[in-house]
Amino acid sequence: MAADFKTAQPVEYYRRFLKEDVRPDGRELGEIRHTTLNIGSITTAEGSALVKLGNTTVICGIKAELCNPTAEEPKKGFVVPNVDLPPLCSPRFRPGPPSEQAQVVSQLMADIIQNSGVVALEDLCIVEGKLCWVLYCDMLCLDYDGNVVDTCVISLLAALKNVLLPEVRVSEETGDPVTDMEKKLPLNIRKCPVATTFGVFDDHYLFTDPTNEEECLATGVLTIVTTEDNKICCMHKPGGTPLSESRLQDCINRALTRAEEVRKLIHETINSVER
Amino acid sequence: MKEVPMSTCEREFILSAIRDRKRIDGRQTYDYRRLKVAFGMERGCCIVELGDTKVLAQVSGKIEQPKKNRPTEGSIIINLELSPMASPAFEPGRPTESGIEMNRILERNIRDSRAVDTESLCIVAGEKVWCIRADIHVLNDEGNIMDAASIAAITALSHFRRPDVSVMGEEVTVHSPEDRDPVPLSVHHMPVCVTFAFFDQGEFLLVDPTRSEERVMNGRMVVGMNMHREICTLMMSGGMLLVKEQVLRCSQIATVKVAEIIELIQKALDKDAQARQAGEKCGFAESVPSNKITTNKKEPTSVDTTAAAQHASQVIQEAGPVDKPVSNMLVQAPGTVQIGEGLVNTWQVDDEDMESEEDSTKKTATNGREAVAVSKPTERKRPVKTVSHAEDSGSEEEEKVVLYQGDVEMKSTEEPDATTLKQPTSSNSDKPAKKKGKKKKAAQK
Amino acid sequence: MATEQTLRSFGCEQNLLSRPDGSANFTQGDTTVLAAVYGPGEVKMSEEIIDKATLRVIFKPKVGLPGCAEKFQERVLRNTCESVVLATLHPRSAINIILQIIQDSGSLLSCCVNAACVALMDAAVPMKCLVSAVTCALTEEGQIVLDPDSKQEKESSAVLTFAFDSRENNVITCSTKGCYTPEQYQESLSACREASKNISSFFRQAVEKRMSKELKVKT
Amino acid sequence: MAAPRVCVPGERLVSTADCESGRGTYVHHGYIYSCLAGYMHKRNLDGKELPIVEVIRQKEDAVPRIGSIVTGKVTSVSGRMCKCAITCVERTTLREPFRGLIRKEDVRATEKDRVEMYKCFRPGDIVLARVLSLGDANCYLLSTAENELGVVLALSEAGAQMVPVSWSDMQCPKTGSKEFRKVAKVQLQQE
Amino acid sequence: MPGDSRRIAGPQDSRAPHWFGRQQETHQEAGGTRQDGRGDHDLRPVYLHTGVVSQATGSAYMEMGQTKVIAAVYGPREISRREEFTMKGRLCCELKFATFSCRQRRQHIQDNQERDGSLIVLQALEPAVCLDKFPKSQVDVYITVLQDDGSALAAAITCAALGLADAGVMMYDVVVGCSVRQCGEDQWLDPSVREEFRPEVESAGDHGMVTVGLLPSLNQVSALVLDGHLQQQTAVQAVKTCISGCQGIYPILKDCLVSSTRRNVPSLEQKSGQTSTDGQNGQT
Repeated sequence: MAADFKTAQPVEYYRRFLKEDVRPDGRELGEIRHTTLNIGSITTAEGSALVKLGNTTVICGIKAELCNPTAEEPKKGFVVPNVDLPPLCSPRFRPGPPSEQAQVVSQLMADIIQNSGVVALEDLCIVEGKLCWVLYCDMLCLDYDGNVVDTCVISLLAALKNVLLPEVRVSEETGDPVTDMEKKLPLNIRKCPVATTFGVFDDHYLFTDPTNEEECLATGVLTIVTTEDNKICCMHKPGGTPLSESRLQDCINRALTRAEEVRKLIHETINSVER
Repeated sequence: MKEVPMSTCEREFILSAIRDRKRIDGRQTYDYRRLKVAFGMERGCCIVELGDTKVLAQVSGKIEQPKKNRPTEGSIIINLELSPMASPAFEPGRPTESGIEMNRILERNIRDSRAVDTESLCIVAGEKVWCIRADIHVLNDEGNIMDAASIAAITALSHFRRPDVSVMGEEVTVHSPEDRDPVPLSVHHMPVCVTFAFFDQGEFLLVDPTRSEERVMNGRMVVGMNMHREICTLMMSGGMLLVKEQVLRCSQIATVKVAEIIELIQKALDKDAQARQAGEKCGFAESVPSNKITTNKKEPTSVDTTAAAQHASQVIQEAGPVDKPVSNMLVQAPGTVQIGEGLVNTWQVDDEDMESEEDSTKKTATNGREAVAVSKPTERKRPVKTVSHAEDSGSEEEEKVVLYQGDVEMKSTEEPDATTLKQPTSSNSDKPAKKKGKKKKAAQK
Repeated sequence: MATEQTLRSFGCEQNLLSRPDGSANFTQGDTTVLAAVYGPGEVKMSEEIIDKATLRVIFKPKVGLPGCAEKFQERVLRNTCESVVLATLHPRSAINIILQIIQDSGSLLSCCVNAACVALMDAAVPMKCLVSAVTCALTEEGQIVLDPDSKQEKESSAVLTFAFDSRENNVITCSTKGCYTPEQYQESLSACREASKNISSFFRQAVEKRMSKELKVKT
Repeated sequence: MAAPRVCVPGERLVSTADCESGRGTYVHHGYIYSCLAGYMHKRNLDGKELPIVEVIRQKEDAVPRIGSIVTGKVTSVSGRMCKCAITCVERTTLREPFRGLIRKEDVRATEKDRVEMYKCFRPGDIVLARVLSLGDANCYLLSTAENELGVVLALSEAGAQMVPVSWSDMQCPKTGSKEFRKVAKVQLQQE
Repeated sequence: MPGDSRRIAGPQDSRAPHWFGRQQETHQEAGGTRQDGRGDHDLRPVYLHTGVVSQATGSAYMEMGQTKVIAAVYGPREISRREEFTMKGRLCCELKFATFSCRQRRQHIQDNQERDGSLIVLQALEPAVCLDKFPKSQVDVYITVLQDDGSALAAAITCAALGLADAGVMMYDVVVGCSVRQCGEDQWLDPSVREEFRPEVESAGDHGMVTVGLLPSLNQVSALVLDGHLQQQTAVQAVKTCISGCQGIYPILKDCLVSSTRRNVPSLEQKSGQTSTDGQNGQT
């Protein structure tokens, strides 16, 4: 009958738990699900990372290709992030063109990359006005159990740190680029943005890292992205419950802490490969 | 959302009125509604009002590669947007039949009649040319979008100025407006559409039909014409038969109307030019009338932000310092690391400021805390923790096997081990179930 | 550091389109946004929600076709409106809000929110409270510039937009570009809150002016 | 008890000579095969000389079958019928709802002609119903024409959960106002 | 992608770096031992796991060497598109290659390989599923190839079947897929991507790829694809090899299923109680 109660009155169901300061999955309000990171497992990609945040799973593969820069910005390369939420990852997505959700998250990723300056587009330029790199960062969600934004950001950052680009020279005689697939160079990662998402329930309870159910029931969500120099590079609160500045400040502090932790995780992971 | 269907009696009324040479808005058969052309702040931006019908046009240009077959010609794109703003019947996304048709007419009328010289848009043959794009948004549909759109399009095109470009050998430099004055497009002639609505199998005709007239008409004819009485487009739709006299009559009327309209456009353009010469402020923001009851204006106001700084610091003070992470790394395999739950603490801080904030939540907040106080014997939390740890070892298992590179032997050894890993999840899930059983009873009480 | 900040002149015109149920034209300096509201009206079967109205925001750029960026804005604006509109009063119906950019000279998002709010009022859609938005820019020196124009935005290191509810002046929506410290965030937040009060008072004036005739009729 | 046998789809279990095929199994060339990955389970049904062999698993695919009891949430009510989203079949909760439909004549067993839909269901109510037939392409036909079937959970205008006071109406604990429903007689057999 | 306003667009055209690299296409040359040192008829190490997608009814993950495939099963759910009443259920398959799954970046939009891949998987699975058990509803199988290191199609078939079994969709039997690459005299079981490589100008003689879907315990072939040109007896030989390969994979799949079933052990009493009630309902 428990299941029935849940399906019949999900909101009431959650209220009961939150009154007790605990969530149906046994977490406390401020508790974040286990974060597992795995890098470099897709050998066909220049860089790859798989992140598991509780059940939510996102795999990010980065393919690097060569192209000509635009006339307006001859010194800049491209970073093209796309988040794919296929029907595989949740019953709420149907086959066909990207859902609104996918488009929104993709755009958020693009903004985060731009605002944080995680990669300087100038670094991707090889020959001014002639040749530059384009990094296709495709984040593929394999299991959609909420808080896909945080998961995507971690996977993106880890994958970028994992990228190795072949050395490119431009041959004098032909002027065509020649790549040396043997010599691989890492990418210069300037900033480490990490996102933390909060949910508001019943216009009162604030909790971190919402699951899919929680996202559906939440009366508002808030995503804060911070960099290692304790700066905020994206504060995204699309509508929902109005929040006072003190609560926002509290969220910011938690976000900073979380970001610290995740950066450690990524660092740790990269070392574990090298050693 | 759907259009409200038209009642039969209204339809009959309009028709009968037309039969005895009357129009419901009191116009004569060949009268146009009041035509107004206003220009925006940017170049190539204008709003055309034809009675209540309202259309916004914006011309923009960017440098692109020319088409292979026309290496020395720039391109002109005309895009008519039947915005959902104009009518509930218009859906966003893919254009409708009529939308495409009208877009075609516009293209024929302006692009195919070579109203704008495309050769002059060439910068470097075969490499760089200007691509001029005219976006026309219908803002309010009260009938005869066609004419309004065509007027807006040509007006915007002749109002537009593109940045000047100079070519030094390989180098192509695009000059900023401060650097060099932008240059206008070379507009050869100004074709404008005039729409005729026909009733009773073409027996009666009207110029510039309103929406209600459009809904009862059984056919329309669009005549695109310029000053020199050259017909640029002629489009008949509605599947009615016309006697050729009618067609001739229409073209005659068109010549007169076109002359009027173009004169008006010219006036407007000149007026705007003078205004810009005199350096007056222009743009729609200025053209908002302040005398109307529906409008309201406020002059620049100053805001005192002295308090901001200290208030901010005060807030941050209250929030207290950022606590350091208590993370426990679990290196599972080269390339796979995992951390457990990060911030383990409840939301005391909030409860504090909840109280300070509003009394309504105060009660819940406080007794929420009491609840915490009583219902937080550590052993209640413990199982959750242990469980979740067990579980993460599980998920870790999964992880490692899922994506640890190659080396399948170890995976297979993992396999039987992996059987343990689902147990915790199940126990985890039925834990709340028990809880809720209790709750359920509570509910029944 | 200057403590006096100026908001550009702003104005609005209500009910300027004949077709929509409500429409408004909001200008901040030269930035102009035209908003139209249809509904509550018939809703598509696929979008029907059984216990409240389906809110839809369509964000139309002036040039080119809408892409991901527009979808993103639409989501932000929709959620913002959802949190003030009393959608539960019109179950199984659709409320469409269309926003057309007429002129972008900075502080576009806040102008969109304000335009939408006025248009909703004009369409007599029931609302919990009003929502008023303010944009501010942070210069390289950390100076706050309220209601920046496009030039100031370009030169700034960060641009923050806040939308506040008119009851407790809490933050409904927050959208930012660029990097900044928490201190700067809080500072701009309280500065924008100050400014937002002017806007909501402006809303009130507009309504009072609009209703003035009707009042006379009543009394 | 001994650890029951685990079997996978296509696994041959027993011959039809010593068992009858039950759920999760099929017969092929005189043998009973499993068509699920699960536990083999033999049951002696009284009045049958042969035991029934079934394959049982935790996750089962639940589709409404004729006669099965389903839980649904009312989505819309019209004069002639009431549409609802089926959320549970028997005890298994569905991941995605099926569409169901209760016609006016299937609401209750007695005085069918006097039924007024609006006095029986409101959108948002949770109802127990029995599947009459698979219905047409998009809806299952449901019936509440039993005492145990009908509205089990409803919210009042005030938003409070109402308590049943008779077979035909429920009362709001907050305001005390009564509302008409086709109330189900809830049997208290919860484990 | 031009014209795709629903994704963040990159530059008009771009080329993969290896395209400029000195062409050292290291593909398996005829004769000679295989790169990973297997015998011609050896399988690569296989790893299978179920229940990887929490949101799905059932799911499975498979690795064959470096080839990584994930499959999720949803349903039985309502038939999405309105159609006439059917007493039989419907099975839908969608095979997708991740954009980063191959050496050459793939596009987001479904291409032909994916389209007929989906069709083949569907044909392989359909005979195995008891469609009559879920009237007028459909089961969706979504398969994504995360990395293609050869015989991805075969892996997709196996993985999908495992997913179906994990979802508890009634099946007459599981399905196992396996491929063989015939290159001249050599016949490679479970080829890697290098071995799948075919030069533009093919030398005379046999050249081709055979993929088989097998219902192992009923020992029936449900799908058979052959591209290239093989002589009749070679073809038959190749199919035989495939079948033996399938039989080689089957026990692993079985073990995986058994262990996953053990993992979520149902409390039998309660279960049987329920089933009995169900049974009665069935009769009424």
